Amino acid sequence: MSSSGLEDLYREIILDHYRNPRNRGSMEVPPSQRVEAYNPLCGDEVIVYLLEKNGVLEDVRIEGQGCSISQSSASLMSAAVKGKTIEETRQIISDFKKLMSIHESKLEDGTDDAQMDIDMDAMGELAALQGVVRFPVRIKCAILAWNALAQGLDEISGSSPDEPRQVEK
Amino acid sequence: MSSSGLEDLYREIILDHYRNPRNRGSMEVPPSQRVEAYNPLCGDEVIVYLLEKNGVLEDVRIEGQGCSISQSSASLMSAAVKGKTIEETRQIISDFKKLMSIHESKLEDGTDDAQMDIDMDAMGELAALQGVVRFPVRIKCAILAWNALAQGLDEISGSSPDEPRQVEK
Amino acid sequence: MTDTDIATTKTQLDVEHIKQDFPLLSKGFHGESIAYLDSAASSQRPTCVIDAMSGYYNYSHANVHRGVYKLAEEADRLYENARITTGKFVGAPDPAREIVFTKNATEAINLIAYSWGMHRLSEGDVVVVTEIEHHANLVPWIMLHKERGIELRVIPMRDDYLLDLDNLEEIVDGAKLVACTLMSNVLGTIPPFKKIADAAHSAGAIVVADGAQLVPHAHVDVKELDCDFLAFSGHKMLGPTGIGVLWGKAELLDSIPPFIGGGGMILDVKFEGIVPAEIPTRFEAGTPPIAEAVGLTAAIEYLDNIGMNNIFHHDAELTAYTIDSLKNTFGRDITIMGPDTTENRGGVISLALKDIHPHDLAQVLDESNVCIRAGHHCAKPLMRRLGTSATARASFYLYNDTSDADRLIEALSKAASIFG
Amino acid sequence: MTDTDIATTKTQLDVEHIKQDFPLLSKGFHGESIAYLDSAASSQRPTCVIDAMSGYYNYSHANVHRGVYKLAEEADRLYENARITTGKFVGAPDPAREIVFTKNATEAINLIAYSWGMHRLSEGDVVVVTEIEHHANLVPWIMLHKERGIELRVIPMRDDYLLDLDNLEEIVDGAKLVACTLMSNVLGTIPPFKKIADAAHSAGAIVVADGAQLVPHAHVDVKELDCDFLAFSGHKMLGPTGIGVLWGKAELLDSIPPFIGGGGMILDVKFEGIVPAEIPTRFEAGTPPIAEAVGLTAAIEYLDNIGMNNIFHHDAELTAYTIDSLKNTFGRDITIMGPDTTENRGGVISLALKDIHPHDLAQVLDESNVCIRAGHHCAKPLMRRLGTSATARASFYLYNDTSDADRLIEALSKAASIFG
Ligand SMILES: Cc1ncc(COP(=O)(O)O)c(C=O)c1O
Ligand SMILES: Cc1ncc(COP(=O)(O)O)c(C=O)c1O
Ligand code: FES
Ligand code: FES
Repeated sequence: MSSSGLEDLYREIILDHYRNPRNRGSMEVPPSQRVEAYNPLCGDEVIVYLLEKNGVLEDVRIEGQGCSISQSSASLMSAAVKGKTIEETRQIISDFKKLMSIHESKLEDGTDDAQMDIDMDAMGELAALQGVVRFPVRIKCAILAWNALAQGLDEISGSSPDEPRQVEK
Repeated sequence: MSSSGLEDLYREIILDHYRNPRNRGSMEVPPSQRVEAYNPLCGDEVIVYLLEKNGVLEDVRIEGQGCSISQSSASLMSAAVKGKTIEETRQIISDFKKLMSIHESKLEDGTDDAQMDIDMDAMGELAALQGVVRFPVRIKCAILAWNALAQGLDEISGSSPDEPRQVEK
Repeated sequence: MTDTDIATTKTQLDVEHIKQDFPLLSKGFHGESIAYLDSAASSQRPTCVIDAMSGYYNYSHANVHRGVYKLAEEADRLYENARITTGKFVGAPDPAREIVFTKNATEAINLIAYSWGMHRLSEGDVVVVTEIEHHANLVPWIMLHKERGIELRVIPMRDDYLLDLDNLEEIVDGAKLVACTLMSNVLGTIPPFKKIADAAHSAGAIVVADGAQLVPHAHVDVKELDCDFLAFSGHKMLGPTGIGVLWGKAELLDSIPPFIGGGGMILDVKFEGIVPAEIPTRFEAGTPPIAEAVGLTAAIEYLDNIGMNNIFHHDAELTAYTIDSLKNTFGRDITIMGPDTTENRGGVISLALKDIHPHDLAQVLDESNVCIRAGHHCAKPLMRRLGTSATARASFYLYNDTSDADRLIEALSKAASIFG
Repeated sequence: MTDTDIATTKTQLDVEHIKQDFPLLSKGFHGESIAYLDSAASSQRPTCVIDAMSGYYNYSHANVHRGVYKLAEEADRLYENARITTGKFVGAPDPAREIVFTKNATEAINLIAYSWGMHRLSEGDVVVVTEIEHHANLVPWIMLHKERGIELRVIPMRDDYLLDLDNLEEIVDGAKLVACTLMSNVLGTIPPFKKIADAAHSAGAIVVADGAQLVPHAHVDVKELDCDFLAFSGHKMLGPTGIGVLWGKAELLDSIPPFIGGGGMILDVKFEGIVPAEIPTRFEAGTPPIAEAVGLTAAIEYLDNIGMNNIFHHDAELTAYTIDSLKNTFGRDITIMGPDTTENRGGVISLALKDIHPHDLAQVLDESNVCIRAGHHCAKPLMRRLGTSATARASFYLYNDTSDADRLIEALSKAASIFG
């Protein structure tokens, strides 16, 4: 990582997605799925719309407001999963959460068992969010939209949610 | 004062009054007055009986149990006020409380305005209790019986009490 | 504090010198000089406070309450002395009986809500708060609303960030209790407390002052304020964490039952019932914050030595300077959420720069080692009134000077360029 | 702790060496060497604990909860790390969620009584305590008796100072909550907690363990105890004043409403109502004891380093030695109020010498710089059972050795001669 944590956090890609969010807007419900994620710590909110057809996320839209990290993460997410299958999307969520948990796990155990096998190349632009882990309070920002996405997938699959709906402590 | 606070506290007179308490016992009520004083901090108790006739304390008796200081102070008190007029007794109470308050006043104000005019000679054996002021927690012990006495006088005079009935903090 | 007090003293603080007493400020955070602008959340503490506590722990510690041995007597004496010092600091008429040590200001206010409120208030009784309160002076009353069915009335805020007292008499009419902050931790607003207290008393209500913000920064006297209860915290006034203060009028304290039950607060315990102790012991169950009381004593002595009026004046000057610079530098890009004068406000500046999110602002400022707080500042209803979910807040204390303000502005410029 | 734990470890403490870590014990009180035998009231603390707090105050202090800047992150990290360390120390399955920091053990028990008791108990419901409890584990329940009309049942003490469990099942039958100390602060008695917990659980009650005395002196594991709540204090285990700990099972904590209301414990506040935060934050209103948590972490590390089983064994040996010496020296003149074995007891010795009043005893001992406590030890019902109003109590910790015990006996001899 570069010596300046700040430049690592506010990478050009992130600022770009913050200034020009992709897939901004809403969709009709139904056929689409609408899921909210609320960050109680700051009062910010992300709303995710998912349009699934034959196991594929045909369209994804984002509404809400918040800091540059939560908004750009939502935008990056929407770009990353649009057109992907449910299966693929779950994998991306899982990889992204792994990326974000590196620091948190260190925090709790003091151990550095964070040599997780994440294929950084496959993550594409999402990798730009890696710098967030150096700022523990902001991880919650980055994860916000992803919690909504995960919950939306569960609702689509009709399964009971296997992820907490709110930001983890 | 002597260098050993302890010898100052447990003077021979005090130990003598503790081992051989004067005026121990009870009296019929009425004609006598019965007053209890309870030290909530340790659970000890002194009971004072007063027999007044024509403004004179004709007899004084002490019951109860407690530490050497509270018991000897009660015994010394009974000897000091027996046969005295109500007026004289009030003066003795006042002088004794002054003696005991030297330390307390220092404690609260940090000032040494304790050059109080107490006629130590007139106090007789009571002066032996002077060493108690060096032991703040024990002042409450020494004062216990005196609070009962003061209350008893108030009741005899039929006046409303001008002293708190319990040990002051 | 009274206006005359402020007018009569204008001794400039020697901040250069003061900073030397605070290792973090003189030596830096991991060696890097920092501009600490978050004293409204918690202050730093001078070496003398830390030394007082270390000295206590090393050579004077024992549990208090009735220990017969000299060491315990010493601890007792230090603890009771802290009570006197603290009481005198806020002008308590009877410091030995009227000061209760709690864990923080929040517990102090909860003590009132539980001991007074739960026993004196019933369904439909009215409690008045203001729109600018900290959660500490809101949640306990809202919980009473739920538990006891009391009615909560609110003194609103005007658009100039001062309280709207036009309907004061109507609002407090029939109220049993009025709770008001002495200074907003978000806006810096200092309400005209005495006026509110007078109206409340006329209506037959008792008055609770939340002094968490003002007591550390100004001369506060409970007699001049004419409040019935006053709550504040050690950690915002150069003292340790883990200690708060409740001052209450002796008669009032004496008339209410205990809150927390345990050792030290009773005269007698039987399985059938307890006999509570006298005040203030009645409200101090368990081992109290002894070392913290010793630290608070040292903090108060340090503050007294510098002079509360000088501190208030210093904060005011620095605030005026900063607001001027902010406006000159950022013009219409900056919004300051707080009174425009320095008369009715303390050294707390909530701001918004363009539409940069407060958390992004604080993050960028931290890169320049400028420490400000971003968030709702535990004042959610006020945030709603302000139409936002968070503000960026800089706050000053006696160890800040114009160099800190300048660093704030420089770092804000950097943020403006990043998110420009 | 389990019996096997105790049996497997017998490393002798190097007390000579340990004393060096405690300035009061190595350098003396005003230069005079003291025998500190009052750790059951409050322990001394090693230099490393004091240094940890000073270091924190000097270079790492900011308020916790959501500060964005590095200093605040550091404070946050230290505070949450204290939670983990404390939780692991007592074997908490989910330390990050199950540890609540309070101001002392007393507040921890009150939290249960208010948050759980006030909402789960109604008239006629049964709470069980024991006859040997400290007021901290009595008064909160007696207050519920008054406020809610609950019925209080008492597990009695036998003449050998152990609990009488003959009618245990009858006593806990139908109970909602059973509260029991892990070790008596007067007698040293260590009740068979697991047995009581089993009976309580069978009866459908939850179980509260008062660990104030045992947690500092033995390996305590909430899973082995099978308790639902555990309370203890920092200041009795080499930690600072101003901090206590409540451990509670996550599901249980999660099912009860907040106790103290204010900042930090809510998700949202409207005048009409609040939305409480997740656990453990829900129970930590206001600025928490941050420096105290840092100090407690250092204390736990120090204790862990020495080994809790070694400490327990050390206390037991010293207690056996002292009781032997007392009996040899004073014969029938001495009465020891506590179990005769070392199996079911810790290092607390309540005694009576002839008919010398405990306060006189303590006073004379102080002259020889032997610090013991005299009084009811916040256990009035137990005093009644013992037929006295006070005892003289000596208590040991890892920094005491036979030289302290010898000084105790010598000073007692002096007292015997003065009052002989
Ligand atoms: C058995 C027991 N429980 C509870 C307490 C209360 O601890 P604290 O005063 O730290 O709240 C004590 C302390 O004396 C104790 O000995
Ligand atoms: C106005 C006000 N009241 C009360 C509090 C609560 O203080 P504490 O967290 O020390 O209990 C604060 C602290 O943020 C405050 O600013
Ligand atoms: S600060 Fe609210 S989501 Fe980032
Ligand atoms: S100790 Fe009870 S009266 Fe002296």
